[in-house]
Amino acid sequence: MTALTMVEAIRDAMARAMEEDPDVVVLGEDVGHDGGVFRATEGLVERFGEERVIDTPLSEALLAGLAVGLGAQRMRPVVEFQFDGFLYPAIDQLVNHAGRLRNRTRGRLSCPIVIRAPYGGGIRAPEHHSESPETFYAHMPGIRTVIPSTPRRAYGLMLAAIRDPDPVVFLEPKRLYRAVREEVPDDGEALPLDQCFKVRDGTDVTLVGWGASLARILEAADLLAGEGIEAGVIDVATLKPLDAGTILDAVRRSGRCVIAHEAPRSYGPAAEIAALLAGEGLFSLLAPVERVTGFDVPVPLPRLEDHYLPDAERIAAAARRLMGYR
Amino acid sequence: MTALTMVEAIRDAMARAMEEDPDVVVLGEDVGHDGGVFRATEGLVERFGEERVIDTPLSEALLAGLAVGLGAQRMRPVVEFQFDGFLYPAIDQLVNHAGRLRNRTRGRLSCPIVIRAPYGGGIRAPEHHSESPETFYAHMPGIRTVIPSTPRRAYGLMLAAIRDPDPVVFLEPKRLYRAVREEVPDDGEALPLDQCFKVRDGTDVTLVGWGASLARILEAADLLAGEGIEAGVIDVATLKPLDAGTILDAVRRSGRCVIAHEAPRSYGPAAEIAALLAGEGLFSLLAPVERVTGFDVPVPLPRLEDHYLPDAERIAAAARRLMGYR
Amino acid sequence: MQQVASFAVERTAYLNADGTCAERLPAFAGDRDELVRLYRSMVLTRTFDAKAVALQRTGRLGTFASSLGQEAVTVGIGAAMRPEDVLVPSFREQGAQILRGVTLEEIFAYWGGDERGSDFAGPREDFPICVPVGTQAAHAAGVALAFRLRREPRVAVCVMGDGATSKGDVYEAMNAAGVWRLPLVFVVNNNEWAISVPRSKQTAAKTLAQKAIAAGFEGEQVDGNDVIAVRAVMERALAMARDERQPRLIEALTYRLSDHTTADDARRYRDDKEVSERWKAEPVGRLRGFLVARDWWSKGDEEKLLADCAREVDAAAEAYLARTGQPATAMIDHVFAELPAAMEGQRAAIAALGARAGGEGR
Amino acid sequence: MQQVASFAVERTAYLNADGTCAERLPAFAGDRDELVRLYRSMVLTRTFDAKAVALQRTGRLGTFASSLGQEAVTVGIGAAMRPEDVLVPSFREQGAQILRGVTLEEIFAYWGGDERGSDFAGPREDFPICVPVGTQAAHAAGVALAFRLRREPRVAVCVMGDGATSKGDVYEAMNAAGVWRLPLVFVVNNNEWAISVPRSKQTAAKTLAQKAIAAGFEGEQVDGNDVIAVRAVMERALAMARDERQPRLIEALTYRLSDHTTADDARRYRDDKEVSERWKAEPVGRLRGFLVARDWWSKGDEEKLLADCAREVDAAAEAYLARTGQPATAMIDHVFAELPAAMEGQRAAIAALGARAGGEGR
Ligand SMILES: Cc1ncc(C[n+]2csc(CCOP(=O)(O)OP(=O)(O)O)c2C)c(N)n1
Ligand SMILES: Cc1ncc(C[n+]2csc(CCOP(=O)(O)OP(=O)(O)O)c2C)c(N)n1
Ligand SMILES: [Mg+2]
Ligand SMILES: [Mg+2]
Repeated sequence: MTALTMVEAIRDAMARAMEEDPDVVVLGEDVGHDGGVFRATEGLVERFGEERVIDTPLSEALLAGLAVGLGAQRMRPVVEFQFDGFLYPAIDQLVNHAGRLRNRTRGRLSCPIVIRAPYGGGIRAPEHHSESPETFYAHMPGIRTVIPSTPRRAYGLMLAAIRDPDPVVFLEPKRLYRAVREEVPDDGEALPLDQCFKVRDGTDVTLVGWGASLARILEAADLLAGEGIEAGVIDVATLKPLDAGTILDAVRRSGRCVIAHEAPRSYGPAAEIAALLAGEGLFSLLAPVERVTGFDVPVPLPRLEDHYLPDAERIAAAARRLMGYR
Repeated sequence: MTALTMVEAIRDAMARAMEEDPDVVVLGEDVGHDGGVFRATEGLVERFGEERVIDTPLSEALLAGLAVGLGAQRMRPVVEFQFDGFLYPAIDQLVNHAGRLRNRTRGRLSCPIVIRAPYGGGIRAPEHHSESPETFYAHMPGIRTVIPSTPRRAYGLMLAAIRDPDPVVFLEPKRLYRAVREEVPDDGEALPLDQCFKVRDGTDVTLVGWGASLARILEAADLLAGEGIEAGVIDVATLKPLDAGTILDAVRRSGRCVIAHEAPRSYGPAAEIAALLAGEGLFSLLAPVERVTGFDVPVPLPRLEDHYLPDAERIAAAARRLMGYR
Repeated sequence: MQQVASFAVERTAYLNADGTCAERLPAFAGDRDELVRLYRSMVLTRTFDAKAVALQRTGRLGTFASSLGQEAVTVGIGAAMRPEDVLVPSFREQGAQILRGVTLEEIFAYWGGDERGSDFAGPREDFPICVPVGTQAAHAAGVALAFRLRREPRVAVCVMGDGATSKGDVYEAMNAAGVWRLPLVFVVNNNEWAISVPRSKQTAAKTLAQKAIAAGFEGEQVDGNDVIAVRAVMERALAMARDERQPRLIEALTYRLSDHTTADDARRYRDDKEVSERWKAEPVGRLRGFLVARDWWSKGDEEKLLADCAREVDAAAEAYLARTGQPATAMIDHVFAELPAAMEGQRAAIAALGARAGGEGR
Repeated sequence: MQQVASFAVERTAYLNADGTCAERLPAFAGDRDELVRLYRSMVLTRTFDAKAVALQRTGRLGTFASSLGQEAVTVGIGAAMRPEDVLVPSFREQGAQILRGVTLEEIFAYWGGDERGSDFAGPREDFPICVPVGTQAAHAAGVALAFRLRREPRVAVCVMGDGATSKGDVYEAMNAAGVWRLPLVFVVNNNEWAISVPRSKQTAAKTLAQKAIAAGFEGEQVDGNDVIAVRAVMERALAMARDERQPRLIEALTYRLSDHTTADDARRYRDDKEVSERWKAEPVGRLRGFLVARDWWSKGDEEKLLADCAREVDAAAEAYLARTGQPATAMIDHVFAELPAAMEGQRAAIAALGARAGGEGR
């Protein structure tokens, strides 16, 4: 067994699901012989043929709508969108159909589909290639939103997403696609779709994040450890439905919480977690909840991108501020 | 001067803006001789002609993209979308273009447009006609999100939205279109686009909302007053940019806050306000922040709709719970 | 300059407005029983529509979209499809739905604001009514793609209005159908109006059938007030889709004699004269004329049929009105296959709201 | 059955691949200066593209989309447009942009990740590069609608790739252009590939020009490697749009000789042989052949031109590389006309981040 990158782990999970279940098909722009622009589907067309790995016309609204039709026929399409910034035309189908087909037919038809897209910044990509739109999907009823942060979690969560009987939006932090390698046994073991991962223990402050921010958070935790501050770290890989319990438990012990993400701040995903703490978690809080996020501006082009993306220093600084409260 | 309904007040504001500025044009499906399905544009085509009140083909993505092109040419399109549930195809253009044209050209081109749509539930409408999608717009950089709750505020905010040099999403609570009448002088006075309205004084608990929920909140405040609980009420008519100061000030005095909206709960708009309180407002809180919201389900068809929409009783109950904390 | 491609659009029609024939009829038109089936379905649909409008007017149904004047389109579709085909309708195809086994009570329930109306006991794989205009086209493409991948001899039929042809998602679905040669028939119910927007303001295309040219397959027109013609072109299109994987677009030329929906008042934007003129070409009287001319239909047959239809529709309406409500928790119990743990609190809150309101919903 | 409509698509070409002529040439082709202008622009564009690729390969530019082999399309467009017209490009039209006065330095800056590259000093109303495929079509319709409402004799030109023709928003914009008779010319740069997806997997339509039929106006093909032909059909289309309010779709047949972008490796999905075959028809050599055959171009002219272009491009590259960065706060200062009070805190935070990083951004 060799260590895999995240993109390889995702590919392994898709391949395994395709082996297991003939109803699993992969669709998207350039997913065939090109193997996808990030090579997530590399080798799949050679292995499973053009009828199961389907290059589509350049039509994102279609991609989502096709998936609804395929899903209603009990197929399990795994649909690749090329970049985060090109997922928006799919929103109409996702919110108006995918997320409610089961409900509106009282279970007669359903939508066992996976919507995959690379997402987030940090790779000096062109305009519209560095978006963090997770809030849009996490706010939609009837849809799960999943964001892995390591190769292993990507493998297990992708398998779970494909096997899940309902629609899953699966956002893949492109900055992590090849950033690290990890042993990923291709054992067919799925991970639960509604549990946060406790990544690091520490009861001075709880750092919460997902996707590419998680690596920044872990760096921050190291910085803080050097200063004698023990930070616990939670990976909210399954944003929706949100595993509130794990977060509340941790903050009950630490009394302090920093949430980090790349998405714009206002009405962004950290707000939900902060709201949870302002509600059920209120009396555990020793200090204000800090959100370390992107700003309420379009993600800048590469030259200014580093000033936009939350980094370890910003996260650590927020944690230090919280340590001032007891 | 006769008292106007909200839909009449919006019409007056549009007519006035069209009088004032020849660059203001109205576009949308059925906005011409039909006067719009809610009659918001009634009489405008007769008054301003078919070149300024333009019936469009049935193409919502087009509507938003057209507005971007018109805006770049310094026109001021006011675009009607027929219902909340049909705005989703416009998201791509709003987030990828309208909200960033000024920024990406460093001010060379801009987007002085208004996107109008009736929104929300409570009128026993067909499927997809009762959505509360404000979070989507409030989360987009570069876009203002405005929701009036009275005829007068609708008039002043609509005028401000049209005159504003940047894009505004203007959601009109359809349940309030004809619910009440109010004196609305057609005086051309705009209201500020970044200030909450303090609607009722009261320092036991602060009730926060917008749109149709505001009427429910005021009912709740009456119920509470009958029980000796003095509730202050804030109308967050301008969701984005959010006037945090007014909300924080009020909660600083009351120590208790209930936020009500029809949108689904998770990652919904109340979360932003709760997050604000969990951050800057933390030490004023005597009690957990309560969110009284729609559920994480598609808005039910009319038969179950009443169980979905927050009502005065739910809001009052939340406030009462908070009064248990001191 | 060199010509590199050329295209044509043809139109099929058999019956004149007075019930006489313009062309040689297709074989099935020699079968009285089949024509009577079509006639009966159109009359039942019209009876149903009238009842639904009446229920709405008296506050016992929600907003409703009548298919008055367009029964030949929807019945022609339903009559030509096989049970194993899949109908992907918009919101005005009750005629086709009824022929395929959706019950009148279910259709009432849907428009009455009850999700159970889309849980058809009959055609289990048909799509429910689609309100966001044109969004169903991609679903039909997905269904047809599934048929193709599984090598099933089934066809998806996607119905939409003239207004829907302006939607980009419809075009995207057509383009996919063309390039993948999907077993998919698109039917455009061109009733000349999209609420208040006339066909002429919707597109400059001379025909709506030619929209298919952009997608690389053929489009044709049919007289949509001639149920024999609709059934005939549908049958041909279904066979070509099924056997030769040729998608097709059929533009049925008809007219919306009613308001857009019960929430609309068409007198605001169109002339009553236009409407009364178009009554002359309506499809039910036309087929009756044909049947009567062949001596296949009598006054007695007509009276009996009207009475039967009224009885059937009234019975369905009563069953609909007598339905018990769903519990409040029904709104959350079908969102996911299994309720996620994170939603249990919300479910309890909904149950409490239901209890507060005294048990089940309306 | 009765034929109710028919359509045809024609193709225009003048120059053969060897520079000889197939047809009588348009008038402007008798003007050496104009042809040399076109030639020069194509060579400059190609030189620019090569430099941009080189800068990217050495880490001094971001991802870049070369127009290698497609210079005749983009130069033909730029040459035919008037200054007051508005170009609404996709991301491969540097040739047209350069002719319209966007500076090479600005184009470098854009691809170098600096928003100031879209703040053209030159054509102030032209749209910036558009990355989300096809989304620019509706902008062009909006611009053309503004021209129409203000009765300005200006035309919007919207350029897109073959892949973009599959997008629904493109169709919606075309449909609007048709029904409102907008002064709008759509140009499809059919370079046969959309990243790895060949034209044949994009649509079953025999031509992309016929996409216009769905929208009710005319489409035509042109040899996109023949700059004389492109300029000629563009000129005609612009005149018809300007004077007769007739929108038009021009499909320019060319080939993407480069990778899709610098982030792509086309050998993964297409045969090198196909590419070398298509080099034979590339546009620059073709026009040179024509000029040389007329004795309008010498070896000395060529050497001088190449040197001039290299010098111009190098100078622009150096100016680009020497540019000072923007302050971090530039990311927030242009979002709204005036910074909303609610964003002042964020601006301060960004300023602090900028200071932390030692002043201005890269
Ligand atoms: C995407 C979308 N936009 C707007 C509406 C509102 N609306 C409902 S029906 C209709 C007109 C539809 O016209 P057409 O497609 O011709 O169908 P018809 O109603 O005539 O059968 C409109 C605009 C909608 N349901 N969906
Ligand atoms: C809406 C959207 N989807 C996907 C992409 C990613 N992408 C960039 S270019 C491209 C192919 C475009 O092909 P074509 O329209 O033929 O233009 P070309 O690149 O050949 O000039 C794709 C899929 C995008 N930019 N926008
Ligand atoms: Mg219609
Ligand atoms: Mg191409």
